[in-house]
Amino acid sequence: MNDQAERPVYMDHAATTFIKPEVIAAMAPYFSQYFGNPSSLYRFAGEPRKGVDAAREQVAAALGATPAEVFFCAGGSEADNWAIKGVALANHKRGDHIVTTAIEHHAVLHTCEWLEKHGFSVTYLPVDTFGRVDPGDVEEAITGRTVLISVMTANNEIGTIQPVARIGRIAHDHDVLFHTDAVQAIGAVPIDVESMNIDLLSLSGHKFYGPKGTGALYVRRGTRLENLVHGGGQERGRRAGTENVPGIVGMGKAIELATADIEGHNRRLAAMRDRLIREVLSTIPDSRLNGHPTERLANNANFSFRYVEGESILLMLDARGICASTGSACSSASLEPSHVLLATGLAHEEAHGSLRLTLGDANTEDDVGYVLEVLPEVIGRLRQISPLTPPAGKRVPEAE
Amino acid sequence: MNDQAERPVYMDHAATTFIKPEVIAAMAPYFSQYFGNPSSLYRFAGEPRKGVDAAREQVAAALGATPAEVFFCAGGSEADNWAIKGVALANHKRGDHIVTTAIEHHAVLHTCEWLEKHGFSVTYLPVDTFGRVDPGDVEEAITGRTVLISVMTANNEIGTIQPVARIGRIAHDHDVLFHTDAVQAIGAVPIDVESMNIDLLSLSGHKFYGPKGTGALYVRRGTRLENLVHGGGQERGRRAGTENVPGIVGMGKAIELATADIEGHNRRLAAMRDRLIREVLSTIPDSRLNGHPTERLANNANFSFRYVEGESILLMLDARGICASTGSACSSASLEPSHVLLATGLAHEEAHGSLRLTLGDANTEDDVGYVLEVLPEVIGRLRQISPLTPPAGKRVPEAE
Amino acid sequence: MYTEKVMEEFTNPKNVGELADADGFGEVGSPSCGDTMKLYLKVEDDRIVDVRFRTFGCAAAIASSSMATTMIRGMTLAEAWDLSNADVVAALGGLPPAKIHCSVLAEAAIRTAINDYRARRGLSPWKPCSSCSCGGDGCGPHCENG
Amino acid sequence: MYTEKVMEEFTNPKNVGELADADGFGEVGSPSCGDTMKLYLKVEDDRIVDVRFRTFGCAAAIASSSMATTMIRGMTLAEAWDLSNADVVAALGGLPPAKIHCSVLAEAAIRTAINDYRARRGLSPWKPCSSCSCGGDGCGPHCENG
Ligand SMILES: Cc1ncc(COP(=O)(O)O)c(C=O)c1O
Ligand SMILES: Cc1ncc(COP(=O)(O)O)c(C=O)c1O
Repeated sequence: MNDQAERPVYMDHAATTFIKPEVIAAMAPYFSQYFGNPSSLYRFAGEPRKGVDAAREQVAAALGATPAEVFFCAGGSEADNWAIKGVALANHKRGDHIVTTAIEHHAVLHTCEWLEKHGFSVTYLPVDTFGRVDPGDVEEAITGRTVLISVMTANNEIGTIQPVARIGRIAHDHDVLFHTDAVQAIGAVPIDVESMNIDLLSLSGHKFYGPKGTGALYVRRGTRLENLVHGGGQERGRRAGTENVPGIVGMGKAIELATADIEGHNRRLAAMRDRLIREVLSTIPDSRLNGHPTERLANNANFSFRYVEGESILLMLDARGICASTGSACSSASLEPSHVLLATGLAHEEAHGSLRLTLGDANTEDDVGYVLEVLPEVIGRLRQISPLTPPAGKRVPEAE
Repeated sequence: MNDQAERPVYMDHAATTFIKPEVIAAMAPYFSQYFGNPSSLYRFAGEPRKGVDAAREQVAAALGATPAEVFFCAGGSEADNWAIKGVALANHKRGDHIVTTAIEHHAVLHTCEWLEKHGFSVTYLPVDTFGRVDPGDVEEAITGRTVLISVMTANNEIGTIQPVARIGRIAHDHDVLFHTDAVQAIGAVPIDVESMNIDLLSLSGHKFYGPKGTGALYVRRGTRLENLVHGGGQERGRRAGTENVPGIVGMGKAIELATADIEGHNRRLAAMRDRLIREVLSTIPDSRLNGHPTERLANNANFSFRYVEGESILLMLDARGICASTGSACSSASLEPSHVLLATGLAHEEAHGSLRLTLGDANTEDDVGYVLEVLPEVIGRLRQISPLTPPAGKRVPEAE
Repeated sequence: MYTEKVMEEFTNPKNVGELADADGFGEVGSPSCGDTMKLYLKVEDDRIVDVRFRTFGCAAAIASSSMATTMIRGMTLAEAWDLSNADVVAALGGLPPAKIHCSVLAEAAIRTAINDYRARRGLSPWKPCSSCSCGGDGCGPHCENG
Repeated sequence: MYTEKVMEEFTNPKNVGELADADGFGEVGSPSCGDTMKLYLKVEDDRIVDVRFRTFGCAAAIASSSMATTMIRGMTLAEAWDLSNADVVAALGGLPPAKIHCSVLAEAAIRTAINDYRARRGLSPWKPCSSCSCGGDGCGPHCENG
């Protein structure tokens, strides 16, 4: 192992982020000093209640929404489940058809599959080689029975940004509700639910330097939506459970910070991302970039390396003190290659050899330099071991 | 207002508790140092994963369960929803009937009502004047179509402890699954899922000096249960969503502390509770104790005061620096009197005048003394204002 | 949840009590519904010279009772009739939406007491706008349809 | 997730490569399924005197390949045939349940290479117990049914 192992070069910000110190500071008083239950009537509940209210305004401001349209929950998965099941069940008299894409997060896909078991039909739209959905396909998929279109704002694996505003327009032209999973997009893609015609939007705090176990669902005023978690009257009767006050406060602070200067943030990360992409493609033969060349998250670089397998790459990098991912974090224990890469047309063996590097606020050019030094060695080493690597003549030069 | 207002006498531990310093200390490193996603493959994910594993063992140990039977989620409400919907939907081919009680928390009742809208039938068993369910009633309610019995371990409003072990025995004799909402019982009622024949058990971290937004569902090995939140493979594929690592670690620590000496803890709180009950009943005329005289949570005192209304009592106490509750916290904004008090046979006007004082680890005999000084004054004052107070001859003497 | 003004009126309510020699009396609500108010008026020259109340209810009900009775003291009966719950709410600096209904209690008690006063004098009762066809432009004392 | 031993074998695998003059060769798996292994044996007097492999696969597959090849070096073919994936897993200090199947790759490659060796000598192939009726008590080299 190496020196870096203790304090690794962390390039897996799509899996989760560290919490910004300002966020921890914002949360701190709500753990002990202001521990009251915001639903209680006494003045001691005032501070927690104010904390939750302020966070709701911060989230609303980040989305161009009103605070009354923001509902807190426990994460992106819950928000996705709630949005999709909630709309489907509340509108099942009007229709039973949902349009989504083949590259959604499992929180969307498995929810849709669950609805299929309960009498709904779902269209999973294909994507092009860059992972983009064709808005024309969305429009064609709509039937008289369609109640919901769910297309993610940006993909968690390959970083491709979808034409969400155009899809929103189409949804509204056809009077169909539009949900977008913006879990990876917050702080990276400017969101305005009004101009983008978004009816429901999921987000998750730990993806933008906020706390884990926090999330929110934006629900446009007047949207018919069933509850997912029934019980007490919290969140104006729509999501039961004592509010996670410190978490909510932290998420509010985090989204405020994350959306304060999206452009500057993107500029900084994109410079590092582009260097990574440029140098990896030029120094490592038989490598390709997955996702869209320009319409991609500023922090995302996703490669396929022929002849080698993703988990091996990842663990060799880990041995050298680099944290990265292959496929999405939550499915990395599975043996299936990524459904996202397959949907972009990659063969199984290419999909198996994918590596995702996602940059974050603490990464530096030095980190990028270190990865660019280590990665060719790792790929070279694994290709030496692999039986698929073409024979010596056509062989990749050994990394020095 | 008064001196106490700044640092109130907090007697609303059934609504939520402060977090113990040891719990905050246990959580702290997982916010920044060990922020990794436990599902990631690299070594940096090892500490968060170990933290989650250790917490799972702590929760399992507290329940007499195995770690493989413990599933983390975001709170008591989610756990209740998951248990009840999950069992109902997974077993609907075998049956469509659920047995529960009229005094469950709304997280159970509203979930049952939702299932009624989706084709299930539910029996809401009555309780006696002390809020106890008759196990004989449970047995009689079981039909060939019954898939689940859900009876809470202890009630959140009146503190009545249910004969859960006997109900578990009956459930198992009839081959029906048994769920218990133990949200209020952890740390107060010794739990052993084996000897009590519990198949599913809900708990919530912030009720036993742990963090808000954390919860767990115990699920006996082999129990058929549908997911509530679909998506990634977390919690062995049963509850999607990136784990709230600091929260889970905190809850683990909290349950370990809360169950280390249940007897000693109960002895201490019961002494204060009994003084409260004794002196309130003897100094305030037309007052009564709600709930069971002995089979009640050691920290719970719930009174009805005739001629006055609960919210007024609460806010007058608040003005004197005492935090208390009327009905359950989450329904305190509603105008309905508590469904629990009505189920014990109280008339509407008695149910309206209820006050719940729930003691906690930081309360002292001084706190009790202060409440015993203030409460008679408050009730006296409100009775002066009330048109229902009997005329002077029969009138309550003015509190000095 | 409540404004400071509400809490002030609630913790130190004015005009609590009864008037043995009331000229008008109104009782509204029922304890099983949550709110009850008894209102006693002393009237001289069509003007309210004294007023007392007793209320069973939440803080909003008690504060509204205190505020409304303070406001109508010194008013003519016609002015008092016109006092709406919105005026009381405004004077309290607002009430939570779920508690607006509590302020209606005071409005209703005042009108009931005024009509009790009128009945004792043999006058026909004033009606709230909603019960006639004036269209809400003015009713009760000012209403052509009254 | 992986034991230290697995990570050691994975990051420094032994016996990587090819043998130009191999006496036995086995290739198992397919890249589209995730794991592929090529195994080269040099045999003298029924004993494995040299062995090399190439593996495409996850860390568990590479570590198992390294461990298994190290274990069979010096064994007789009959001993090598008897090496089970469980032996390899044990030598690695365990594998996560989802990764056990990776260790089967090495077992299969070794048996394929042994039978390739036998075929080149005109010997009939040994069969795994599961494909004969010996009931698992011993098969391949020791099997009456072989
Ligand atoms: C008995 C009972 N069940 C369930 C809950 C819900 O727990 P939470 O608010 O943590 O979701 C509560 C808390 O209010 C409770 O007291
Ligand atoms: C696009 C997308 N949607 C949903 C989720 C689920 O979020 P969480 O794990 O916070 O529940 C994730 C995170 O893995 C994601 O990347």
